[in-house]
Amino acid sequence: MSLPSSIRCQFPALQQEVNGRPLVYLDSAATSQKPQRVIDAVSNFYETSCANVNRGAYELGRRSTNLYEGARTLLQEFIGAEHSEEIIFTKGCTEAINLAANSWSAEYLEYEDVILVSEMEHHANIVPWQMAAERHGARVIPIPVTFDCEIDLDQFESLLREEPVKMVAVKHICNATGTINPIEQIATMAKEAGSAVMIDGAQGLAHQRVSVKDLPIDFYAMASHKAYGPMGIGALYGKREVLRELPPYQGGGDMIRAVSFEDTTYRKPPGRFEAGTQNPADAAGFAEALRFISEVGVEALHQHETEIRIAAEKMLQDAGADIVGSPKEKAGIISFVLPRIHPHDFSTFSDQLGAAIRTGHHCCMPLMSSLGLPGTARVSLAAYNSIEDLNVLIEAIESARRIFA
Amino acid sequence: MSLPSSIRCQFPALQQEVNGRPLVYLDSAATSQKPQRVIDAVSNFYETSCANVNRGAYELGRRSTNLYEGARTLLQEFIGAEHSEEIIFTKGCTEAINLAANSWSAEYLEYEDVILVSEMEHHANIVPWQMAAERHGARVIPIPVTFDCEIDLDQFESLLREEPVKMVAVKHICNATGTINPIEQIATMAKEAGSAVMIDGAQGLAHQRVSVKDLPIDFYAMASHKAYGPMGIGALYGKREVLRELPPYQGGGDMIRAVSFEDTTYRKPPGRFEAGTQNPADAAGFAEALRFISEVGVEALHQHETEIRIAAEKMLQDAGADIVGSPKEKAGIISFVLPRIHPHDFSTFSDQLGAAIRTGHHCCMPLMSSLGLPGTARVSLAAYNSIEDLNVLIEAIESARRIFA
Amino acid sequence: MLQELYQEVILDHSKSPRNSGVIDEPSHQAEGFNPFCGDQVKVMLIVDEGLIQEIRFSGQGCAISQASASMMTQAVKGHTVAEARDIFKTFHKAVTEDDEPDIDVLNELASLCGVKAYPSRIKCATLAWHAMEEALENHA
Amino acid sequence: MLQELYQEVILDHSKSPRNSGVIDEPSHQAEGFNPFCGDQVKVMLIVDEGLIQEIRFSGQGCAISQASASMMTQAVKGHTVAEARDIFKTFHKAVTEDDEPDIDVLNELASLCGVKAYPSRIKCATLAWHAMEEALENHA
Ligand SMILES: Cc1ncc(COP(=O)(O)O)c(C=O)c1O
Ligand SMILES: Cc1ncc(COP(=O)(O)O)c(C=O)c1O
Repeated sequence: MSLPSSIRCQFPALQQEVNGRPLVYLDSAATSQKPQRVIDAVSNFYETSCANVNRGAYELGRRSTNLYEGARTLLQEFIGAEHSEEIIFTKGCTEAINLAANSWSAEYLEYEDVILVSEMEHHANIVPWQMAAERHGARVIPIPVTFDCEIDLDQFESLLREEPVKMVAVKHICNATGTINPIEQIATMAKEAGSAVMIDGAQGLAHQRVSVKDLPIDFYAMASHKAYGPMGIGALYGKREVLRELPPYQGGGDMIRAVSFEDTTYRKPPGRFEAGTQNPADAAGFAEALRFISEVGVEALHQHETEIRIAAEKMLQDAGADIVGSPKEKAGIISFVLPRIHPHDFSTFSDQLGAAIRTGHHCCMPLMSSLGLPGTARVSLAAYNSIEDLNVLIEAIESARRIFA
Repeated sequence: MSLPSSIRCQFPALQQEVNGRPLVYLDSAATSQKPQRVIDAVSNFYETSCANVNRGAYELGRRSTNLYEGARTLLQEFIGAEHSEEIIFTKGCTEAINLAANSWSAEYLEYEDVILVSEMEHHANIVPWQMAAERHGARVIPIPVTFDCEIDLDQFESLLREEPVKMVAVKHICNATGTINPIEQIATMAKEAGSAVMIDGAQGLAHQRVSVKDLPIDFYAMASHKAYGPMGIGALYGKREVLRELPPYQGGGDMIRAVSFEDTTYRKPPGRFEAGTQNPADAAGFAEALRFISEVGVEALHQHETEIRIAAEKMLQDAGADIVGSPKEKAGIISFVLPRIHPHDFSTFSDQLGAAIRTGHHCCMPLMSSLGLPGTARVSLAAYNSIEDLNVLIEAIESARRIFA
Repeated sequence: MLQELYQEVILDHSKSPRNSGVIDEPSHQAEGFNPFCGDQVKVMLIVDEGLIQEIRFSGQGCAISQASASMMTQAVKGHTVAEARDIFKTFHKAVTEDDEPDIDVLNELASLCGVKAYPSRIKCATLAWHAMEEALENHA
Repeated sequence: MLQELYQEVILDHSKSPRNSGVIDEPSHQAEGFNPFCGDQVKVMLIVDEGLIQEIRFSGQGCAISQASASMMTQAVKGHTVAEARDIFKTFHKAVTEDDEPDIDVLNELASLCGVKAYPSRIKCATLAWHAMEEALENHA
């Protein structure tokens, strides 16, 4: 592998046994494990700097504000944003998309407008748009996905031509199939048709380098916990000119300029969109996770995951599994089905051997029904995996086959 | 004091010096410090049980689900709710109020309806109602506050008589003045007038026992970080019959029953209101904080804080400070002003001596303008404080007076 | 040890489910969803004078949920609605509590008790039952 | 050491602020808010042919923000808009960067450099200046 196996030692959760077998964690697309340094960054915040941010009249408040704003600047640089005020912290990727769907729609979405959402989207990038469409009388139309599990660009093009499209919402990397979507091309096509663009970057952050300032997109949504960071924090990137025009999302402390019963006014972005007590504890952990990723290198991570993925796909196929989808560009995610063995049954076999995989619809019900599948078993890879991890899965397939064949 | 001084040893952040002086933390109403056991509960989650909840096809997933649902049950018992499904986890108290204001208003709020909000509310319990009122064409009317900083119950009664009031939003304990509001009486009056009731319990949780099943309220909103728990999590309590009727707030994974482009259906509460990846890490910490509070005892905490508060008020008055408000029932919070010394200037003096106090409007701008004050200095107490902590403040007053007198 | 979970009788029912299919004009019906794995089952009944005359199910799911649905239809068909509810109670206890299962009532259904050792699979075993219960509360 | 932050001249300006009050018909005005402490200041100007003829401020704030507003009005009155902006630039550098302040331009304003050691107070020192800058961009 291209990454040293010592990386695994940095992850305390991976040093344990489960059901009498060493834990093999193959569900990083759900949430990644956290290196010790990230866990320590969070504890360390509570042990030394615990105070609310932006109220820096005392030393602890200044420390927490510096950690919080430092995390914002780090994330800005990490994703190549031009201004730190383009980074809004949220509690996760889902909230980031809801925020955008809500505030953007309030400003721009009108009766009968069209929102194009790819058929492979995660529910987090479908349901908020359905809700916004319902509020404003607009329509959500799916962009079909090919049998290879790629977005059908021809059909996308004709949808763009025919409809007055106001928003195109597409994921960067598909959590169910590993497809890396050509977001630059999709965004360029959308912009030419006059549409805004939301990229769901939940699976992108730790796996593909982005430079959002060079992409013709309006929003990029992210989650810390899928990128070696703590739970409870995520972020929305929004282009400065776009954010400036949008009304707030949640109301409360920290997002206001002045409150009165006659007239309440709001701060400029990003403050306007960050109501309530901020979360500097998890921001500090998120920042540490970004440092971890930068030190290992996003490209090295992708190469490491790709090497394992390619070997794993072969092993799985040799063991009789059908791999779902064959996109040209693919991240370290493999969905597969086993003839005559329901994924849910299979997961009990792998669990018995200490392997954590995900089975089901992966929050992509429309994709599953378009593929005609009740669900799949999914392996998703990260820095700490090695090809040996896959041996356990093959063992589980054999043991399940003994019962179901 | 009624609490042993050894409690302080459990808080690692308090074992440090700031500006060459031992840290004296007097800003617990902003965020409380966390005992080691809470910090460890969060780390421990990441080190042993890190996985998404509700996807329990493998061991780590079962552990995280048990921790998460265990925290829900614990909070249910802690606040005396009848059903665990009445507890919705949010990222904080502000989000809890926004969720309620949004979903409740979508179902019930109509043109020209009235929402009564006390003049002493935190911005988090004003702005979401203003936003909801704007969406639905309703009106937000303030309930006046007396010079003692109590809600004016006579005026409240006449407001209830005259207006078609649909919602009464009031805080349990005032973060600016320490006032403990008679929430049972207020809620009973509101219910008699046919109104729903939101209690902002941000300052209540760790300081006053509640039994929500015995209160005629619809919602009670809470924050973990103000109750010895981690940041990034809070909760909304909603009565079962009420929650069942409400539409979802955010859309995404975990809150759906089934998603399709034709028809998306939602889960029952609480799932319906918890979109996206849950936060079991901070839920585990929140649960540990509730255990800490239960072991010390809410009554013992209140007594401890009250003893210090009464002694502190005398010391401050002797040093020339004017205490803001004199409500009959008061928590361990003191707002004061110093003649000829602006609170913001004063905070620099106390910071120099290692004391962390809050100055400003405490996110209660309408209250400050009704009191005719630009802001106050505020001391807020918790388990780890002692009357000795106040000596530093008196020292700061003397040193500020030498310059400003 | 997974042999205990996947006993022969369970595999048999899941491979050749009894009473699978649809009823054109059911008197009662409901759908069960497991939002976490996507399993879904529809239960249709014809109830006449309190008696379950006919019961069928359709849908997708793992071996446990299919076998449980199949055995359920056999267990309740010809029984009264009240009896069917009682059987569910006994079954529910058997797959969630530690007491000895009541074999006399459960018969083949007792083979599903193995899920107790796999908490995340209990929902699979009870999915169709919850749908039946809901169906009996609603009407068609 | 707080004597250095609160120098005599600052206390003097904060106790008896110069040019405090309102201008009835300003040509330019803007409000500055510090949402975190609630400090607020309104700056009104009469600008004629690029020259700041009159400037006043009103509002509430700590000693630092009041003194800074007061000194600001003295520093820019009678200057051109372009000069006023330059003075702000020099002042801003002086209270945020480590270089020696330009005493020739700043005069009394140099007394505010002490805030550098108290980062949370820098916003107090620049509040009125930002309001003036905004006023000069808008019109009345
Ligand atoms: C593609 C994709 N989008 C959005 C989400 C939602 O992210 P979060 O759960 O952090 O809100 C996920 C993960 O659950 C995902 O894989
Ligand atoms: C009375 C009151 N309500 C609401 C809030 C908001 O809580 P949070 O910051 O956790 O969202 C606070 C604290 O900031 C508060 O003191």
